[in-house]
Amino acid sequence: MKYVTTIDDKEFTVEIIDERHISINDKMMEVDFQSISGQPVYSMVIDGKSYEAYVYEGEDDWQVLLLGRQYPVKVEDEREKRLKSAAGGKAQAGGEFQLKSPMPGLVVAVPVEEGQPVEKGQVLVILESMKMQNELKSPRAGKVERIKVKAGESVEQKQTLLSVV
Amino acid sequence: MKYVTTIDDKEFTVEIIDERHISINDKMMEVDFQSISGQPVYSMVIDGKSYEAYVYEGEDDWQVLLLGRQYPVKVEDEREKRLKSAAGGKAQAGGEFQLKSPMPGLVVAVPVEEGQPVEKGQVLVILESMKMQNELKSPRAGKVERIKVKAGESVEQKQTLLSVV
Amino acid sequence: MFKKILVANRGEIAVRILRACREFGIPTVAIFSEADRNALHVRYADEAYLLGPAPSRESYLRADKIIDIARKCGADAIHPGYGFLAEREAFAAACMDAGITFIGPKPSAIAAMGDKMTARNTVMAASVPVVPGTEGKGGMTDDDLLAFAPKIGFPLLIKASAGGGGKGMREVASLEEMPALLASARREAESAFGDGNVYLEKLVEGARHIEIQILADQYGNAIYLGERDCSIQRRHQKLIEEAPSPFMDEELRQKMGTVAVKAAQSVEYVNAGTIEFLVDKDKNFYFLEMNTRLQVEHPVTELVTGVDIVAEQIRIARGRQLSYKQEDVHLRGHAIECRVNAEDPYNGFLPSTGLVTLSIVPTGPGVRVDTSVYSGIEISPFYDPMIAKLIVWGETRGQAILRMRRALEEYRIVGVRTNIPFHQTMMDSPRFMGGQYDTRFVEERFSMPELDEERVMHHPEIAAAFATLVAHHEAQRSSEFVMRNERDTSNWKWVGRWERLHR
Amino acid sequence: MFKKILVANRGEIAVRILRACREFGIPTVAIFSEADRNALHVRYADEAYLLGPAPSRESYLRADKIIDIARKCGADAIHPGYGFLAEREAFAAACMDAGITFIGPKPSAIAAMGDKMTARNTVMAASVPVVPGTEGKGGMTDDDLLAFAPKIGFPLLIKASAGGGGKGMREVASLEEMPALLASARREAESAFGDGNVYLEKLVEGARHIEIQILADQYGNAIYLGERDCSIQRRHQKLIEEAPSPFMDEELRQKMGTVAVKAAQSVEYVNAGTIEFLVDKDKNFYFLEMNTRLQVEHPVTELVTGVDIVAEQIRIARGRQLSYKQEDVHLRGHAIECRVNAEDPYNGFLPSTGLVTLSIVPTGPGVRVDTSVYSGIEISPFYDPMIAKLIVWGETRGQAILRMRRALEEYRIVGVRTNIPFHQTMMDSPRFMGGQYDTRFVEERFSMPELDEERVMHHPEIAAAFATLVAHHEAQRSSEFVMRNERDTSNWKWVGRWERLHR
Repeated sequence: MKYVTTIDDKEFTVEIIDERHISINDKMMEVDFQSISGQPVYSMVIDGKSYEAYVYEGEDDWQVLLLGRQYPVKVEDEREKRLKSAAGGKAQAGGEFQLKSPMPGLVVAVPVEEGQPVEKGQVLVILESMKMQNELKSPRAGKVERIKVKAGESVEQKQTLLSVV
Repeated sequence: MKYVTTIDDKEFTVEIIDERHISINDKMMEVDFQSISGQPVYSMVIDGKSYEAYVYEGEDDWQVLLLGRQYPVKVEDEREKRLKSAAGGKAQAGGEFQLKSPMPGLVVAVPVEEGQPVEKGQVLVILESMKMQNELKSPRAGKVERIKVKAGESVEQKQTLLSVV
Repeated sequence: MFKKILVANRGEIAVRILRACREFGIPTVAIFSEADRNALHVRYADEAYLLGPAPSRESYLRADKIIDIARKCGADAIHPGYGFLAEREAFAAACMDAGITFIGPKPSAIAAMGDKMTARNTVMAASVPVVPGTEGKGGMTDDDLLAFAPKIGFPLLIKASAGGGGKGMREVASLEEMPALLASARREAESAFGDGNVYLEKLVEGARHIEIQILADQYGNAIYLGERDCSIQRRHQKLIEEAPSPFMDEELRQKMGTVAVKAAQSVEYVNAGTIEFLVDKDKNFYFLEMNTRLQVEHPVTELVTGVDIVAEQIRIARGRQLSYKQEDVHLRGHAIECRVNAEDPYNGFLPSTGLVTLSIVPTGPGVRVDTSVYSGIEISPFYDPMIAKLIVWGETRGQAILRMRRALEEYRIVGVRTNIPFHQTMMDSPRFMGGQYDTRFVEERFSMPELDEERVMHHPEIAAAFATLVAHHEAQRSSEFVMRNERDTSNWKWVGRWERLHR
Repeated sequence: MFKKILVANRGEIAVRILRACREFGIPTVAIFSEADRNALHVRYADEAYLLGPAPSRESYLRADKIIDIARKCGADAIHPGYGFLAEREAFAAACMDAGITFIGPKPSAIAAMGDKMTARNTVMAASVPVVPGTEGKGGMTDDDLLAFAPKIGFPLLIKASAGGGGKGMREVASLEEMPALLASARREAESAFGDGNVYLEKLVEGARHIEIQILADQYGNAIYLGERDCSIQRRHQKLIEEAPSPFMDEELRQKMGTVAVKAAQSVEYVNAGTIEFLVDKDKNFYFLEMNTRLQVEHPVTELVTGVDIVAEQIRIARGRQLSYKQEDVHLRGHAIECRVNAEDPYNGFLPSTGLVTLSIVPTGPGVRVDTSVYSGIEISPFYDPMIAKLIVWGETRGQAILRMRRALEEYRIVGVRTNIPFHQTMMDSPRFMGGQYDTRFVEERFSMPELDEERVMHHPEIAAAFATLVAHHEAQRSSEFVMRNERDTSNWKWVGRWERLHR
């Protein structure tokens, strides 16, 4: 099984050869890969080097926390990737951004209105959790739409609060 | 639901009234009972006192390890117990004792033979595990039968080694 | 000794206090909210009573209920920990009225030091230097504060009168932005302390936050246990503390220690307390406030002095003389504390909640962990995000930093995100290693390297291998879900066992 | 410093050594058997290499493979830990031949002290008192030993020449039972050390086992770090160690310390080592043996002296002078270690193996845990049953005992049975509290109270409630299994969540 794995603009071709071997950019390596306690913490002994990392699944990538550093990693099946790029590359660039609540909490304020243009970094919602007020900011410029909460409401984790289009 | 619970020769009538209440010997108590991390370690707050115990299932009893002391506890459904004692009491006293391996290991020696009479405390099997030689002794006097292992064999945990009748 | 001590708190500090009581052989009482039934403090106490629903106002801030529980169960002393009711004069007074010993200072001392403005006036009268600010009586209106601000000059700080820990604190660069910041500071102060009063203070630039730990008994004996450097802060929340301060010398230590004892004596202080100072680069120091309670970061002082501060608090409250004289206090080695918060350093330090499915704490020589977290506990959104304190001791500051690095790398928490990578980055930072930092360091000169534009990756191919192997495995599992029968023949032996166990 | 250190061991001691290396910033190499892939030492090392199948002879005792791995990966030093190859002269010599530093004494010192009989002759020549026994050259036959035994007198001990830790040791009350005991001792010695040679020794009655920790550098400097009392033993296995010994006074300490240094110097000893003595009730002491390696119980000495013994071992091996002079060594406070073994104290201390599904270690002030166990690790039957060392420090012996009690009560391990209840009982025992014990105490005067005929139950009704609630719940679950649909409406909310999580 062959994958194209990307970190920032670095691309690696990773092939899973068998249970004990992978190749990275055609360099064959011996690998012993284990989950720790059935959790998303993994121990990997690769060509004699011992590493351990948390691997979290993101929206469309993986976050690998390794030796105190976090790496955003995109993994694509090589065949799929080839098909996709043949079909015209990135489809959803610049789509709708849905602001989801990163944690359960209480909405303190929604200092924007529907239809209002916002800058990148502008505060969209103030959420109180763990006794702290947390500002949720817009990741890009755009226009606010579909505000689904108001001040005083409790929200669940991952609940959609509003959209920026 | 009513139970007759016995520790040594002390008998307690324990009634499970609802999720929050039990009675012990007709004394009503408020109880909040929780498993810790889904493990056989339990936290019980009973009339304001906080206790924690390991509860292990034995062959025909429960072993409760509480504040550094272990209690062998027998729990019987009151109705069943009544029926059983009406039917004539203890049925299996003095039955066959099956010596089971308490751990995986290597049989070093079986210093008894089939048909041989043994005393209580006499060594039946010597088993090596964790670099220690462990003597498995007879819990009562009787006669050895059905020896199923010999020196040099590896055994699994709970594997039956021999019987004393 | 006391017959029974009620610990009016939760989390790691409740556990810390319960341990001290147990080590005295004193029976203990825990209190808990509905969110905390499985918390370690409930499990470790001899008795435990439910207070009410999760929000603090309905549970840990219910002074009336707590005193009622203490009375009913026969507790003759209450330890308040930090936060919640620890610095409420009324609570200390109510304990006294109920005939229960409050393990802390007298209500009058709490009152004098608890209102930051009164505190400043009191210590000024004892000729302790203070930071310029609104020194009037409490309860100034927004209009008053806006009028006074230009006299102090910008930048300045809005601070909660009842506060601490950076809650309700705002930095103000200009008069224009001040009204909005006043409103949000009051809102946060109201929510955290039940008191929306705020005051203003000059912002000392390039300052270090250095505090002196005090112990005082009922017989007028008072000593200082050296200093703690708490300059590594973010949004005025302390994140890393160390003792001794790499900035300090013995002469300054003695000078500040003596002034701190004087400040404590100005309010006839009894029990453990901390005098916080700002120290500028020329080693001028200004009284900031006094915390009339046990401090989060007390362990670093314990590790370098050998004094068990909580045990000493209990002895003092019982009417004993101090176990130590000033000349018995010697600093040995170096200690560092990292506050482990359930916050994601890669996502604006937003709080993270959830079920902790695995917790492996670092152990071994020179490592202490004060925590209330274990595999299987839920981190709820109701309370402070600090879930553990990782504290190390070393013969030298260098050894302590190296030890902290290995301990941070060993620490495993799954289920919530933590700021451990922040601490790892800090321990690798040349400025931290050199002791070259002030209270603005984190915000002005520090960032997570991954979030830099020009980031340098150390092990990209290893990260790629991890992600690919996990992704591959997940894909295999999905397809196995379709071809169910083949599941048990999966190559990936690491899937099987744990799942079978918990099936 | 060293470029890379290979740790030729497993379990908690491998972890201990890896931590010391990491705190020096030295890269590390672990080795592991097929049973240990998920062990902590594999996870914590920078590199890790498979040795072979689980049995020690095919893995951790494979000196050839280990040296080969060290060569290939560029390790310039090997730390052997304790057990396995730590006291094999040939291994130390092979390291030297391969140009790799053996972190320990010279092969000649291992040889001199490693064979117990040579050791006795050597120290006797340096006028160190010894216990009477078979002082001839090694390899005596059963016939020789049986002939010699009556000259020593009964009771006596059979001991493994290559041994330590009570393995291959047997106590003999009479000549009649001696042949059978010789056979079983040789068998156990052969299995544990690959060497079935044994010797005889007079059994000193009413004796305490007190040992002196030594450090010596390559320049003839040697110091002692005080004593450890290791008299609490069962089947000649140490279970609890403390420092200082409650039996000791400063005069005896200096006397034994000086003799211990002399014994070490008699073999030109370099690095850390321990001289074991038997001390009778009149404070006469006899040399027992020298352990030419790091000792299991070294942490109690670390806690009372502040010396990091493993770090010092590495420095010495690197050719540094000792960091301490004798006059720098001061004992401060008291430390106790409990060895946590996977053994069931209610079932003849039989070893217990299995998957550890939960491990919650005690933490907080004064507590150190050296362990290789975490939630999710498998305890296999192949190695030593010791899975953790719980070590506490207190200002006084009394405080240390109280702290140990609270730490033992906090410790949770599910999946294997442990001897923690044994330690709890011991900490409550008046004789232990009074320091009134000898090496026979556990076997002759101590038993688990539950196994007594006249047992006293402290909380029978609470135990009854626990068992009944669990039994009731299990019964409910079985019936729910039949009435499947009702499962999710179970009253027992504690069933649900964890299961959903791991489904």
